[in-house]
Amino acid sequence: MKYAVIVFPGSNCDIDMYHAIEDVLGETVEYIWHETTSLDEYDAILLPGGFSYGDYLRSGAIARFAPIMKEVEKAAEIGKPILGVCNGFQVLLEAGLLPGAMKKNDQLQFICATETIIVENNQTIFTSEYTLGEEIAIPIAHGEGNYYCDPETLEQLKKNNQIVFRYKNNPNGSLEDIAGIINKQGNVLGMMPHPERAVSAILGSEDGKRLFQSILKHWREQRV
Amino acid sequence: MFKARVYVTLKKDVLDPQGKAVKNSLISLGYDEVSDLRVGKYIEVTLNIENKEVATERVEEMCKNLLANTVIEDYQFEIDEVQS
Amino acid sequence: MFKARVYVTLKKDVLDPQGKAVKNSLISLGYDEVSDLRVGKYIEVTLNIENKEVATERVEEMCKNLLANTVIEDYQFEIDEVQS
Amino acid sequence: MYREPTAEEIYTEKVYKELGLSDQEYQRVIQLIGRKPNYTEAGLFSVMWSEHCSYKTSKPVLKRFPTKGERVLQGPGEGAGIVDIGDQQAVVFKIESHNHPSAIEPYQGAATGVGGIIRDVFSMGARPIALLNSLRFGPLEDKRVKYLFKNVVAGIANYGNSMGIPTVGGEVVFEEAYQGNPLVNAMCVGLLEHHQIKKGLASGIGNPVMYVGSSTGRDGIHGATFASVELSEDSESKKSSVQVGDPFLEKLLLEATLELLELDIVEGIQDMGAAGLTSSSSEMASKAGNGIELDLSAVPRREANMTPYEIMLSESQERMLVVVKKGKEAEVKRVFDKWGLFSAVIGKVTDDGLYRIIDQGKIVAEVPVNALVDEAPVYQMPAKEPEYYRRFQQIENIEIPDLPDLNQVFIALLSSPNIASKEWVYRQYDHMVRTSTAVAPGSDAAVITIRGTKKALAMTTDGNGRYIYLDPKVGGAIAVAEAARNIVCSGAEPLAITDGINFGNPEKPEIFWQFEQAAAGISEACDILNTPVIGGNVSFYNENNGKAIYPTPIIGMVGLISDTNHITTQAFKEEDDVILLLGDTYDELMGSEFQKLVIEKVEGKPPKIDLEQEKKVQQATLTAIRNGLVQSAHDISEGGLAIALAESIISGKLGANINLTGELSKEAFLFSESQSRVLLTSRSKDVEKVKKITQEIGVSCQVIGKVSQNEFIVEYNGEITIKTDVEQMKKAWKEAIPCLMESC
Ligand SMILES: Nc1ncnc2c1ncn2[C@@H]1O[C@H](COP(=O)(O)OP(=O)(O)O)[C@@H](O)[C@H]1O
Ligand SMILES: [Mg+2]
Repeated sequence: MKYAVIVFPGSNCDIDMYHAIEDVLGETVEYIWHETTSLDEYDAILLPGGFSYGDYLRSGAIARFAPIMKEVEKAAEIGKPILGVCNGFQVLLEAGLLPGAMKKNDQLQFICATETIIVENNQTIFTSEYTLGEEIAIPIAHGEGNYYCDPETLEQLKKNNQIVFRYKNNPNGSLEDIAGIINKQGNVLGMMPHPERAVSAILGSEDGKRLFQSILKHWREQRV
Repeated sequence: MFKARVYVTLKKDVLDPQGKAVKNSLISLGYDEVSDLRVGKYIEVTLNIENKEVATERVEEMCKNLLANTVIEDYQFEIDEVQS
Repeated sequence: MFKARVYVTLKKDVLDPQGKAVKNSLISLGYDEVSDLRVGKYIEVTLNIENKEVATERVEEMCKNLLANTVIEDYQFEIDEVQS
Repeated sequence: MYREPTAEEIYTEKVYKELGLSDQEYQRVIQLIGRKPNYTEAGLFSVMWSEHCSYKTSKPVLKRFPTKGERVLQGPGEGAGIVDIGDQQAVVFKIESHNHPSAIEPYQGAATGVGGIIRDVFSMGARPIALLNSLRFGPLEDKRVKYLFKNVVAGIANYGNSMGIPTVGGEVVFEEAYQGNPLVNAMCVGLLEHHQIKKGLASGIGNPVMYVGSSTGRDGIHGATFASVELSEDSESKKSSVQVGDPFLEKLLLEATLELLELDIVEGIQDMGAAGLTSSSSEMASKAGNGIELDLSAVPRREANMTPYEIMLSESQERMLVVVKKGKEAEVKRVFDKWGLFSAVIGKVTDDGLYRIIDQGKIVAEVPVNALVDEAPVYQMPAKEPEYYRRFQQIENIEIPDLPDLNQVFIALLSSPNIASKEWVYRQYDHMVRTSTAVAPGSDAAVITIRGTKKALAMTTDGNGRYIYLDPKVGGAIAVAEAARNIVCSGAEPLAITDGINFGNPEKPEIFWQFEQAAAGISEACDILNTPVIGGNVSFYNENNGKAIYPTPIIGMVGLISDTNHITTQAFKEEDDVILLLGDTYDELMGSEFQKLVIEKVEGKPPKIDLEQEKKVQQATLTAIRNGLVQSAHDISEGGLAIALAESIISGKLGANINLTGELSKEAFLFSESQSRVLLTSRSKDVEKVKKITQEIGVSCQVIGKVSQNEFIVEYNGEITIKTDVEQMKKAWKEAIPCLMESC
């Protein structure tokens, strides 16, 4: 399976994402510069964390206009797995590939800590290796992770089982403790916690591994 | 040349964490009279355009596309001619 | 009740990285006409005060003490009576 | 429009004084260049001869530091020092202060301090892998202090977080002495392969000099001079000195620079830090023994009508100067274009030894390079033992008031801001990005693994201004010893240090004495502990309205862990593990947190230090760790044994039962800050083995108790002196700083 890690100017978890794929899955992974104009070769697209374009104005606001985003949209449409983590999630929101928006954390501070995340939906291509309601330890590191959407959207999210992860102890004021959501089609996941930072015991947690393994498993099953 | 003064604010029904924090610190500094406070963005854009209507249209577009995220924010602007 | 609209901007000679990034982004989106762009803060304060002069004085103080960082920022405001 | 004074006016109206040059220095300039300098030239000399750039008062003392060692690949004198760590890899690190800018504008001051030290590290060719910082403020109850603290931390956080470099450690101290003059020191650690090492050399006659990065504005003009005077009421009016950082741009500059260095076309590179274009270009020329010619018309700028003086002295951030092989200019441009950054040929290397500035076709400055860089005056300042020191040396002990409830004292100590958890701070730092952080903030030293190897690096900053104030020589030695102890407790072998020297006005003999003494203490400790000084920074004039800060040299140390299996933290690991105390405890409460809390005074003598003994304790600790006999290790420092135990308990989410008899008073037993002590825990089966190691090395080792579930009980000479529930301890320790900040 071939993974693309999108690199925007200011991305900084691109390396971590790359190594997570390489170390956990041993699959092919490549960095893709934001000016690239095709993603046809890749089976899954990963939007890493960081501060794309300095996160100036709003996180992800400028990055969503990068040339590569047209390709990401295309890939989303044809059903390729797309994972946006942290800044990647913010870009997906700004691009309208996922509903809602991010506000500054309630405390108005950047927060870096390992949080307990509850798996709310294990029927997705990203979470099949978890059990429903499982509590996993995944780090967060963001200043604008306070998820917001209007009441109708929230209704929809719930109805379609699109809320994939929630915080056990809401660290940032997110609406309904939301930590990660998926699109209706089920192939675009955005999450603030960093699974790529939880892939080995020496880093303090291995709970992020299974997210990547789920993607690979799905891909293999599809090809049988 | 025109200069647009753009104000971007969170929509009314969206809680404003920054506004709340600033309001609280003002109150703790003794400004009890503050009954409401909202924090938004103020953007000054200078445009190399000669025609006011065109300038207005362009700023409107910029707001929709980039300057405001209309999922949670509202925007307003004023536009005036300036000397280059 | 009065409502003050406060604009806080970086002083002229202070670098505005945010403004620069937004300007570059607008230009690359095809808005070549943007010749300058600065990003500041916009704050709406509602005050439970009946007298305009007092309200003005208080807002002036708030700006100096908290709303603006006068080492690098300038501020301006307008103040109007509103219905409570 | 403003008209620059002429050379004659500079002379008759003593304009040079406003620029920071003394009468003598001005005369010396005339002698060196054979005429009166024009305004631009006077500006060049004033910044290059400022203390910040020339080290004119500190040089004679700094020369005495031990700077050599088998592993040292680059000592002081470059952007950062470099130490070999085997396998053709090396670690690069340096510390730098940004005190005065942070006092004026804490957010930007701290942010640009971080930006500057990162550039120092990647200008050596290294990939920055970690950041640390060492902060000093007045008491946290003060409103202005809260403002400074909050914004300094936010500024550091934002810059490091945006860059994607984890901020993994540091220290924060609150003390009256820093009320008007906070200290903000930032340290950066980088990693490279030997062949990637780059230096700041303008070599190769005729080679182009290129400017890369951000554009030049009027910000921070004369920052280097500003850093070389005392803060006063009047400092607020020097507001134009504030520089604004753009971490996004620096991230691009980092990536572009490392990409450029891969191409092997760069002869030399240096960051434009203090005194911007002037210092980088003249130092690069001086180090290579060449001349340099710059044409300012090509300098990318942000503002119109800038004069040569302004361009040369601007301290706009995120800029670098590169000398490349002739003919390779286009390759440089290609790389920087890709990252959306400026690059421009602004001059060339010459063979005439002159520093020549051209603007609009005219020569606007022309002086010998070495006059500017190497001929700065050096002052041997007078030193005088301060009166307070003599008085303090007479004090033999502190008078302890009757304290019926030591439990209460203990809890109060835990919640005093200097000891309380600093989580409020490091929660705001992304300390995990780059996924190499094996030990995050909250233990003795942070540990960063090195991808693809079994190695890891431990790093820390330490410096107790109180001890150094009481006795600068002893305090200086303790700073190094404590840093090394923190490194060793993490399972690492100390490699080298970088020193951040923060003192008052060195023209005052008492201050200069403090500096000399502290440096002597540092030197001695570095010698004995085999940790050479590979670089550092001097910040003098840390005074507010005539009152100096505590003398505060900060030691930044890096150690090498040969096998990640040896990584050790302070957290207790398992119930029933045996708690061992290495080293001896004396009645040493002077200068302690206990003294400050209970007697509200700082006086007397600091704890003593026997460096040979220190070395043995460290050797014993490291040997035990490397033999796999240690579950947790923690150095005993501020707050003494009771606090060290509490920290291990809280981080391990366990408890402890301590039971001991001894000669000391119970206060001294619990809170003495005696040096050269380490707290270890081992599985009971390993205790004898640890004892054997300590015996062979000649270090005392006492079993003092056991790890338990959720209570902390200390029984001393048959009396229960401390008994608390761990939750209560944790609450006091964790909530103290957030509470002060949110005034709850
Ligand atoms: N300014 C800071 N930035 C990052 N980490 C910090 C800071 N201040 C303290 N810490 C972390 O908190 C922990 C405790 O600090 P400290 O009490 O100074 O440790 P020690 O006495 O062992 O040097 C350490 O891990 C340290 O790195
Ligand atoms: Mg320690």
